[in-house]
Amino acid sequence: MAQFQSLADAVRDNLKHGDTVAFEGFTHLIPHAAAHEAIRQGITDLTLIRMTPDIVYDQMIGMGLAKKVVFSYAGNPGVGLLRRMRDAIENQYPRAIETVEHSHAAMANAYEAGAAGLPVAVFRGYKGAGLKAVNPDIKSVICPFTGEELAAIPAHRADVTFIHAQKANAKGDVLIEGIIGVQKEAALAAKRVVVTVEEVVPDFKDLHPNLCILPHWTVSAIAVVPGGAHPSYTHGYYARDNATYLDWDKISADRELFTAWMQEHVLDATPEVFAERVKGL
Amino acid sequence: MAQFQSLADAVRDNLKHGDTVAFEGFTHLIPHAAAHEAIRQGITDLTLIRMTPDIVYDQMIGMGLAKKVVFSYAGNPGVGLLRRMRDAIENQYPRAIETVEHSHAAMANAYEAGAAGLPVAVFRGYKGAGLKAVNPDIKSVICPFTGEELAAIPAHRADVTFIHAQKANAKGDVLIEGIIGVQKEAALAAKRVVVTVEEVVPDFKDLHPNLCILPHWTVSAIAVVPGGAHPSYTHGYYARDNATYLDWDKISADRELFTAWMQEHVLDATPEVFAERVKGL
Amino acid sequence: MTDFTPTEMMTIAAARQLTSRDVCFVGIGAPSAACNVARLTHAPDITLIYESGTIGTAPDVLPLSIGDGELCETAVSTVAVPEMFRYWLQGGRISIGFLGAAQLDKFGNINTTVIGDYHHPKVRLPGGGGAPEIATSCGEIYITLKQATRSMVEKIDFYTSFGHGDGGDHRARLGITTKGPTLLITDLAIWRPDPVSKEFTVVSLHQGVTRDMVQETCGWTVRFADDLEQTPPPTELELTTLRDLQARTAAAHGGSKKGN
Amino acid sequence: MTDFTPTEMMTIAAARQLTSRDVCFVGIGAPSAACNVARLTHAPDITLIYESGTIGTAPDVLPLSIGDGELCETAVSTVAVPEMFRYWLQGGRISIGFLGAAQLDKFGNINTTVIGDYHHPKVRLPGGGGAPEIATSCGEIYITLKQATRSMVEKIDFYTSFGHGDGGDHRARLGITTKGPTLLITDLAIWRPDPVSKEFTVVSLHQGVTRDMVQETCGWTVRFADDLEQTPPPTELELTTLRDLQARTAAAHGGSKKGN
Repeated sequence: MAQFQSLADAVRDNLKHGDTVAFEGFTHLIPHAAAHEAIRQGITDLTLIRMTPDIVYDQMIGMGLAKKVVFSYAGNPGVGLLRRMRDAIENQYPRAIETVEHSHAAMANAYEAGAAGLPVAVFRGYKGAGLKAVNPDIKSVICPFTGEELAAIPAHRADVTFIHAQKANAKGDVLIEGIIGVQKEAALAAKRVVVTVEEVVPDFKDLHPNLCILPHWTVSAIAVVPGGAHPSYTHGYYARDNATYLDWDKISADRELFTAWMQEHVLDATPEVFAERVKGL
Repeated sequence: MAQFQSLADAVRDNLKHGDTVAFEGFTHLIPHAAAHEAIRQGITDLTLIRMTPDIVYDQMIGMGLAKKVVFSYAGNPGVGLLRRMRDAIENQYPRAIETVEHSHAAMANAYEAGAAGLPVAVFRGYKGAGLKAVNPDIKSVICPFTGEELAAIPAHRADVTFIHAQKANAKGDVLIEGIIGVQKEAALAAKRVVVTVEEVVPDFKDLHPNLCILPHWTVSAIAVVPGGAHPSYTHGYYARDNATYLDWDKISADRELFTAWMQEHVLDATPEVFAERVKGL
Repeated sequence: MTDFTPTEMMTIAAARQLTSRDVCFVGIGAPSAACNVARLTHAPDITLIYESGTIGTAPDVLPLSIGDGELCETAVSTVAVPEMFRYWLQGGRISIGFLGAAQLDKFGNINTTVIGDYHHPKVRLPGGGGAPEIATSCGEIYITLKQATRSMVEKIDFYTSFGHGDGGDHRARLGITTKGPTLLITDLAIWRPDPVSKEFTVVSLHQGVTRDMVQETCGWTVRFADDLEQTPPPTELELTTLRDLQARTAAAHGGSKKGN
Repeated sequence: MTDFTPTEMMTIAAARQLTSRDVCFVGIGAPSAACNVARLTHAPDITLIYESGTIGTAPDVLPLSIGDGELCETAVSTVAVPEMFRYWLQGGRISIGFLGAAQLDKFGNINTTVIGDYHHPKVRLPGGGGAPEIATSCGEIYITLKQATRSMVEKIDFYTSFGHGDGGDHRARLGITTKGPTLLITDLAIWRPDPVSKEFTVVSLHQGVTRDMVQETCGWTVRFADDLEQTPPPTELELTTLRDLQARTAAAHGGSKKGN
């Protein structure tokens, strides 16, 4: 049952040291504010699941929160590499991290299987691909009708999933629209779900019947954080801050610059600053 | 590429004797007009796939078009039995039909797997159920991670799928809304797709981005048939004709009454009568 | 409290078992009536799901089919049917599934498929629809049924959906992790499975019903609980709510239409 | 026709290969530019799909990421990512997939994962993203790449996505039914696989490019077609369309923002 909480309380009640957690959002609706709160609370030894770790996990990894990352594309989309994640993998800085690497198709299927309550995702994938040799989680099943060998990987079942969404209504039903990504699957695949939203509206009466909605009874906590996706974006509210993605390449390239940036913009900040950041976008 | 055609041409060009065909629509949007056209054209030896055969297949079976039916619920929803289908199974009248029986979950998964280009649908199903013993298409795969035995059935891959939808735009993109059922999956799982629509509009510019749409390049033919779902319904256009569903119980109970009804309302009719039938609904 | 029929008692007894916290997979008929009476009386926040994909519906009128338009119009969200069966049912998000039966045995196994041999049936019934997976994926199963020796039988002709099998831990032995049938509500009584044997046992008789009446309309030897209770009769509110719902429904679905 | 850069020639040569009947899975960078130039010139009805779920997009500006807002705003439909990978990519509905490469070998196998050993990499690259399944589920694969001996190598460090493997019928032997890489467009030339060996062969040199220039920037011994052609230089329309697109893009994405 959805509880309306402050972001600090929602994170504190739902994310524990050592948890397996997904902060999802495919380019759109990445829950940056929630990740910053996790960083402020210093919750560590996390297993982080995300298709594209993006800036959000580059920051968490750079701050030493992650012990393991499950992912499929470790780039800064359209810009280049994720330099804090690279530093962790190549130089074990600030700590060594374990990686479990998949393809996008595999990750999407693993969330789908998790939402579907299955232990395994079955799909046509990884044919001739090198990941099969380095990721022991990639196995196969044989189609009993055609004999075709299909890829099989474990379903994602996070302890908690964090997402950002446009709106909740007063009951706590949550609306996601635009590029909806894998958020519904990531949410339904997790034991607990925390949603940051741009705003709360009384009801969803005039919405189209087929929109992507998480009913209130599938959600653990909702925190209102206007701008909470920045520098990602919220369709209908503000645009992607592409300049910040470009800037991140420089900030993340230097350990000291990164540390200073995180101190100023995350550790010494509050969720309220996000509303300011998206003004004019 | 979607071609705009008359219903007669669309059926003639896409449905052949001996085809495997799905007329889908879950209570809502059942393509009755298209089925009537198939009956008028006397296309036989069909393998009919549908979750609930409903009145639409009761009529096709009663007219002797089907050699095989793949289904999961052979009832007149909310009313009772499908009497023409029963007569075919129990008394081989007007001809013997082969049946392949599944559960709803299995049928939905088989369409999904077909749309996904997989040979097999894998799900948790049929545990302790009798259908496993009488349907040789129900097999299993073992999860390579947990050892759990999961049900496996062949994906649906129809030669042609018929659906009814609210609208097409001038390019031939098709909009389905309301109870969307398995139509997207049934369409994407088939080699050819024929869509009857209530109307054609110039474009879909102001529609919500996440609606269920089949892009024009996934559709073979579109025929405009206002009322074409009757006595099923079209959300936003007309309501379900529940009285006709109730009446069907009597009409279908008697072979001669059925034959006379089909002669008058189907064989001697045209697609244009559907618009008349939904007036006032 | 006025007079009431056994079917009304059955529906209302079922409604009482539901709470605002429940997420119900609703079938047509008595379950639909029971769930909506609950919603309109003591369980306003109950979540009703019909397998047409409508989640959180609040129809003003009982649907004739599980896909009537009003279910979608009043739903919190309407999803595709594959999603319904994968994310919502198989995903373990339904707390209570309702099932009816053409034939039921004392362990809650259900037949709605055929009377007689499957390949040469005496009567071909509609079949399972969603039942095979409802029976195993919902947290627990409530069964509603009008008693008759024809339907409550020692041995069913076909296992459309699995209840407790041969009883005891048969579900667990098949790897099924949900509870299965935990409640049978008939027009005469409320039954619950014995904790160990899983055989349905009468725990409460509806008003005016005797043990003999239950036994005479049941095809197996009935077990009665030691502390047999009496089902409280419908309250004025319950009965009015149910009858108003049914009156609205009858008006909406109409009878035979002119023409066509 | 004005002056043009090798990268512009590469983008325009790729654009020319596309038609209004194609359904393209578009990556960021040169593929995105090529696909949109095609759409804005000779292939107005081409269907562009980005893996963020946006189907049939027509952005006015090149997206910085595959999930930029404009892709959704101009799309025919935006679907969930699992659906994108299951129904659209795996479902075999994409005719052409574009891939880039950090390392490429002469059989079209691609590495974008690591330089050096996987477990102890010299350079950890972003990885495959959608590439492993794009490479095997799309009807055919077009590769765009700026030539360099560092990137066009005899042996790649990691098989992020499979091209023709060791050449010949290697794809078929793995049960892959799609064509794989059928075209390589670099800043210097157009390459196609030999019909039998599947080794990439230069079939057309861009204007002003010599065989030596191609060989000097390629890490394997280059094969040239007997009937080597010359790529027609960009037309005024092509070049203007590309440059306008890039100017709009630069203006939209801006540079470093004040504050924050």
